[in-house]
Amino acid sequence: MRILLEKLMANYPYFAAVVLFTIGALTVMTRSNLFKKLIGINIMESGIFLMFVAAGNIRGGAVPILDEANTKSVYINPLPSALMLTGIVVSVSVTAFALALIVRLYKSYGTTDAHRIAEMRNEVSER
Amino acid sequence: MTAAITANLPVFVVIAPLFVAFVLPTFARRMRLVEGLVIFVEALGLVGAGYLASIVLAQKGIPIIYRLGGWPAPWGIELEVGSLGAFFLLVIAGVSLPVALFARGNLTKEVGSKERVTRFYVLYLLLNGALAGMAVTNDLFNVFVLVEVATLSCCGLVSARNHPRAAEAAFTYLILATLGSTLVLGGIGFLYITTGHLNMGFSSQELGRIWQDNPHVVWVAISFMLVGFGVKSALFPLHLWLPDAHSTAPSPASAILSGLAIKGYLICLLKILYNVFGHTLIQAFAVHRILVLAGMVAIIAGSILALTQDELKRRLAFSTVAQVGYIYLGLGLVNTKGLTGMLFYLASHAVSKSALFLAAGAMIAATGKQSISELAGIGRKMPITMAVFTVGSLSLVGIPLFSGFIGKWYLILGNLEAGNIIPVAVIIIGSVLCAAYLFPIIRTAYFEPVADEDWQDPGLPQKISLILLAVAIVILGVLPGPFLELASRAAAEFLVLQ
Amino acid sequence: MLNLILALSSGVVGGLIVAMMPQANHRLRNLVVLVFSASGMVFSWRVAQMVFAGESVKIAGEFGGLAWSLAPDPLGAVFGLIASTLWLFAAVYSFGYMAQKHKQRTYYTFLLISLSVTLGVAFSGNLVALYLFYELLTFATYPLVIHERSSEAVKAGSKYILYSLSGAGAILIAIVITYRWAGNLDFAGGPILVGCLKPGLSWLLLLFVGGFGVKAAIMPLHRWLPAAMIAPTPVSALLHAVAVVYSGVYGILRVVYSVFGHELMGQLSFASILPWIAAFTILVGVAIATQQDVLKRRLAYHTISQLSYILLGAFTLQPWGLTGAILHMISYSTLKVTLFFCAGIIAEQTGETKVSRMGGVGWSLPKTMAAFGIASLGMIGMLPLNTFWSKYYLMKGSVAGGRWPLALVLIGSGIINALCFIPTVVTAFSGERVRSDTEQGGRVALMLAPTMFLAAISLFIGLWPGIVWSGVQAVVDWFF
Amino acid sequence: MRIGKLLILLVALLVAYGILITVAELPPYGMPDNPVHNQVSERYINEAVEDTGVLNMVTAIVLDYRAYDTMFETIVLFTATLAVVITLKTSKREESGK
Repeated sequence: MRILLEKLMANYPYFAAVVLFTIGALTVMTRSNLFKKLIGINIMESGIFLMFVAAGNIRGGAVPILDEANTKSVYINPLPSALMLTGIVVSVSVTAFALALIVRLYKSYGTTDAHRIAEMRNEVSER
Repeated sequence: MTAAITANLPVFVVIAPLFVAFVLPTFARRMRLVEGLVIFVEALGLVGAGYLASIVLAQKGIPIIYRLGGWPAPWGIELEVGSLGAFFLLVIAGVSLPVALFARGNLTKEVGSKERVTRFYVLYLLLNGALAGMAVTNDLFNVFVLVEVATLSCCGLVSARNHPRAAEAAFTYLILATLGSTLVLGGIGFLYITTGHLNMGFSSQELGRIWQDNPHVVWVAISFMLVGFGVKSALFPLHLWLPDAHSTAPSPASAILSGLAIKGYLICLLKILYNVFGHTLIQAFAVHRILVLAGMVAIIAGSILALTQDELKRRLAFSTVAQVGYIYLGLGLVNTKGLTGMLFYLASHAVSKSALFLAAGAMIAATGKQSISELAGIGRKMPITMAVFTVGSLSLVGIPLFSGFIGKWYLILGNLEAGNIIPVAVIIIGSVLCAAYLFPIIRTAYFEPVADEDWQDPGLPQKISLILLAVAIVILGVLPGPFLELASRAAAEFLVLQ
Repeated sequence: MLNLILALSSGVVGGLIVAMMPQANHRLRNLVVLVFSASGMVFSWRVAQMVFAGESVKIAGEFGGLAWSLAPDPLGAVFGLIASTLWLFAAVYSFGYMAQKHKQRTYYTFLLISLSVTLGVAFSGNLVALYLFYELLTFATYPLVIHERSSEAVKAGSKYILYSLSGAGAILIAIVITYRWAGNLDFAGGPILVGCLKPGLSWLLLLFVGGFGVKAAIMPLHRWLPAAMIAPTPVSALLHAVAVVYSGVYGILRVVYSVFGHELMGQLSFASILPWIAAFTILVGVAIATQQDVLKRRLAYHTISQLSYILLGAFTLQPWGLTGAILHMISYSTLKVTLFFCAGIIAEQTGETKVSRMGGVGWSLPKTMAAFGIASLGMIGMLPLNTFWSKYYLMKGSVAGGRWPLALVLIGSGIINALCFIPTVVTAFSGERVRSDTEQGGRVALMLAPTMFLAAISLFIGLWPGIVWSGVQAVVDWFF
Repeated sequence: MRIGKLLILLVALLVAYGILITVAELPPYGMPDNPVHNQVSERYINEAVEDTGVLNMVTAIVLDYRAYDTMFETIVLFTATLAVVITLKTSKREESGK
C-alpha cells in the first residue's frame, strides 16, 4: 500500500487523469440531463488527453520548438501533443453534434431530460 | 500512369470516397449526378478492392505496405494491405455498392428534400472511407481517428431520418459510442506510454519484451479496448443503443450500420488483439475465454430478445446483437479454423443482414406497416423482395448452400480444435433460435391470406441491388474459394506473429 | 450419371413448372404432376438397376471447401426405389383427394420438390450431401404440413421445424466431429470411423442417433409426428409414414453401417443399449396407438412403433437383423401407405375420423375396408403378407445377436397390433348392411385405385418374397 | 433508482481502483528514459528541421509525419458539420408535416 501510494504520488498527473476520467464516466452514467451527460463525456476525454500529454513530458524539458531563445538541451516529446491536437478537434466535433441533437430534441419535446423524453415518447407510441 | 495508380491503390481506395464526399455538396440539387457519382465511386472501390485482393492472393502472404508521405514505419503512418485488409475491403465494397444502388431514388420519403439526401450520401461516403481506412491502417492512433469518423457519420446517418425518435436514438448512440471511443483512446494511451510506439508492428514487438513487467497495464489496456469496441460493436450487455439506432435509421442506413459499420469496429478490435497484443498474450491473460463467454451470452440473449419483438426492423436489430455474438465467439478461438470461421461469418453476416434490412425497408416503404403480423401475404405481392429476405434468413440460420453455413462450419471446427464443447452447443441453439425468430416472418409472408392491397416490388435499381446481395450470399455459400482463401490466410497470419 | 441427374431433377423441375402454371387448369397440372413423378420413379429404377448391377454412379463437387457427392449404394438405391414408387401412388391418390380443395398449386409444387429432396437424401454419397438434403427436406415439406393454415396447423408446423432443426444441429456437430477425427466423410470405401477408437465415440453416436432420431421419431423425440398429422392425408401417408421418417431411419442406418461400421459399433457400450431403446419405442408406441380414437393419430403412433422395428433390426448389428430391417422398410411402407389412404377415403366419403364411430362403415366402403383389413393383417405379421418375412428375419437377427428377449418384444408387439387394428375392421363390418354409392365416382376411383394396388403389391411380395430378395441381399452384402 | 446509482458508483470506484494500480505501474512521470522517449521522438526532435523545414516539431508532426491523421481530423470536422446540418436544417414544409 505504501509503495503504491508513493508511486501514485510520483505519477500524479496520471492519477489526476484517472480521477477526471472516473468523474466523467460517473456523470455520463448517472445524470439524466442531456447537457450533463455531454459535459461528462468532455471531462472523460480531458482525462485521457491529460494522460497522453503527461506521458510526453520530461521534467525540465523545453517546448519542442527550435528557437535561439530556447537554451535548454532537452526537448519534451512532441508526439503526444500533436496527437492530442487531433484528439481535441475530435472532441469538439462530437460536442457540436451532440449539442445540435439536444437542440433538435428540445424543439420536439420541450425538455432536455432523458427520462422525461423517454416517458413522452412512450406516451406517443401508446396513443 | 497505371503503375502510379497501382502503387497508390491502398490509399486510393480510402481517399476516393472521401474526395467524392467533399465535392458532393456542390451538386446538391442535381440528384441524378449525385447518385451517379456515389454509385460510380462505389463501383470503383469494388474494382480497386478486387484488384488488391488479386495482388495479395498472387503474392502469397506478402502484404502491400504503403508509407504515407514517404516516412518509414515508426515515424510515419503505414498502411498495410494484407490478406485481412483485402478481405475486408472486398466486404465493404461488396456490401456498400448494392446498398447505394438501393438508396437511389428511394430516400426522399425517409430523409427529405434533395439537399438532405445529398448530405445523407456524403455521410454514407464518409463512413465508407473510414471503414476502408480501418481495413488497411496499421497505426493505433489512426484507428482512433477513423473510429471517430465512423461514429460521427453513423450517428449522422441515424439522425438523417427526419423524426424526433431518430434524434433521440442518435443522441444515445453518440454518447455511448463516444464513451467507447474514449475508452479505446485510453487503451491506446496505455499502450503508447508503455511501448512508445503507435505503429502496430513496433508496438507489438516492444510489448512482447515488457509485458511480464507490466501485467496490470496490459490487462487494463486490453479491457479498455474490449469494453470500448464492445460498446461500439454492440456486444450483449453493451448493446443498449443498437436497437433504437438501427431500427429508426433510414433503411439503407440500417443496412450499412448493421452490416458494415459494426464489422469495421470488430476488424479494429481483431487487429489490436491479434496484431498488437498477439495470441500469446491473449492466452496468457485468458482473454480468449472471456471473448468466448461473452459471445455465448450474446448469442443466447440477443436471440431471445429478438424473439420478443414484433416490429420488423427491431427484430432484425436484435438479431444483429445475437449474430455479433458469433463473431466474438470466433475472436476467442485462437486457432486457424476458428479465426477463419469468424472472418467468414463476419462477411456472411455483413451481406445477409444488409439484404434483410434492405428487403425489410422495401416492404415497409411499400406497405407503410412496421410490425410483422401486419405483413401477411406479402410474399405473393412482393415476390422478389420476400425471396431475398428468405435467402438472407436461411443464410443467418446457417442452412447449407448459403454463406452462413460455411462460417458456422468453421466456427464449430475451431471450437472442437480448441476443445470447447459448450460453445458448439450454443452455436446450434443460436441457429435454432434464429430460425424461431425469422421463419414466422417468412411464414406470415407466404402462407397467410393475402391482404387486398396494392403492394408492389420496389423499382428496378432496388430489385437489382436486392438480387445482387442474394446472389452474393449464394456465391459465398457455394463457391467461397478466394474469400475462404483470404480469410484462412489472414487467420494463419494472426497466429504466426510473435 | 445422366439417370441420376434426371431422377433428382425431375421433381424440382416439375415443381417449378407447376408453380408457374395458372391456377385454373387442373387437368393439365395433374398431367404434369403425373409425368414428373413417373419420370422420377423411372429414373430411380434405372439408377437402382445400375447400382445393383455393380456400376458406380457418382456425381461429386465441392462447396466452401466441403466435398459433397451423390453416389447411391444398394441401401440408398432401395430407399430411392421405395420413396419414388410410393410417390407416384400418392400423386395419383392426391388427384382424387385434393380435387375440391384449396391451394392445390402450392400443394403439388412442394410435393414434387420434396420428391427430389428425398431422392437426394437417398442418393447422397457422403455426410455433407446427406446433411444438406436432410435439412432441405424439412423446409420442402413444411408448407405441406401447414397446408390447412389453421392455427393448429401452424403450431404443428412450428413444432416440426423446431424439432427438425434441433436434430439437424446435433447432426451438424456430429459431422464436424467425424470430420475432425476421420478427415473424410465419404460412404464409399468402408465405414468412415474405422480404426478410430476414441473415448468420445459413444457421445458421437448419441449425437448422430439423437439427431436423426428426431425424424425417425424415436421416443421421446417423436412428439412432432402426431402433431403433423394435421396435414392432408396423402401427405401424412407419404411423408409422415414414409419419406420424411424414412430419411431419419435411413440416416441412422447410414450412421450405424457407413459411419461407424458394425465392427466398431460392437465395441461401444452405448450401442448395446440402442436395441432396447428401439424395443421400448415399439411397445410404448403401439400401446399408445391402441388408446387413440382418431384414426390418423392411431396410425401416427403406430408409425412410431413400426419405425423402431427397422431400427431394432439395424441395431442388432447382425446380417439377419439388417435383412429384416431392409425387408421391413420395403413391406411396412406399402402397408402403411395403404392404411393411410384408407383412412383418407373414409374421412372424405363418410366424414368419420374416429374409430369408435366407424361401425358399419365397411358396408358402405367395402373395397376400402377390404384393403384396410389386408393391411391390418400385415401389420400383425400374418403369413400371406410381406411383413411376415421381415418380422421373421428381425427375430432371427435378434436371436443371432444373443438378445432373445427382443424376439419376445416383437411377438408381443404383434399381439398388441392385433388388438389395435382387428377390432376396427370388425366394427367396420358390424351393424346393418347399408348399400350406398359412397364408393362410386371418378374421384373415389382415383383414390381407391392406388390403395387397392398397393394392397395387392403387399400380398404379392408376401407370397413371393424372392422378388425383393436380391435387392435386400445386395444391401446386406454391401455392409457385411 | 438510488440503488442503481449507488451500484454504478461502486463499479466505477472499483474500476478506478484497478486503473490506479495500473497507473502506479506505469513508467515514472517525467523521466527522460521512459519508453515514450525512444528513437521515434528522437528523430522528431533532432531531424524535424532537416526532414520538413519546420522549427515547431509539433507542427512538423501534425502537418508532415502524420499528415494522414490530420486529414482525417479535418474529415471529422466536416462530418460533424454535415451531421449538425442534417439534424437541424429542415425546411419549413417538412417541419410542419412531421
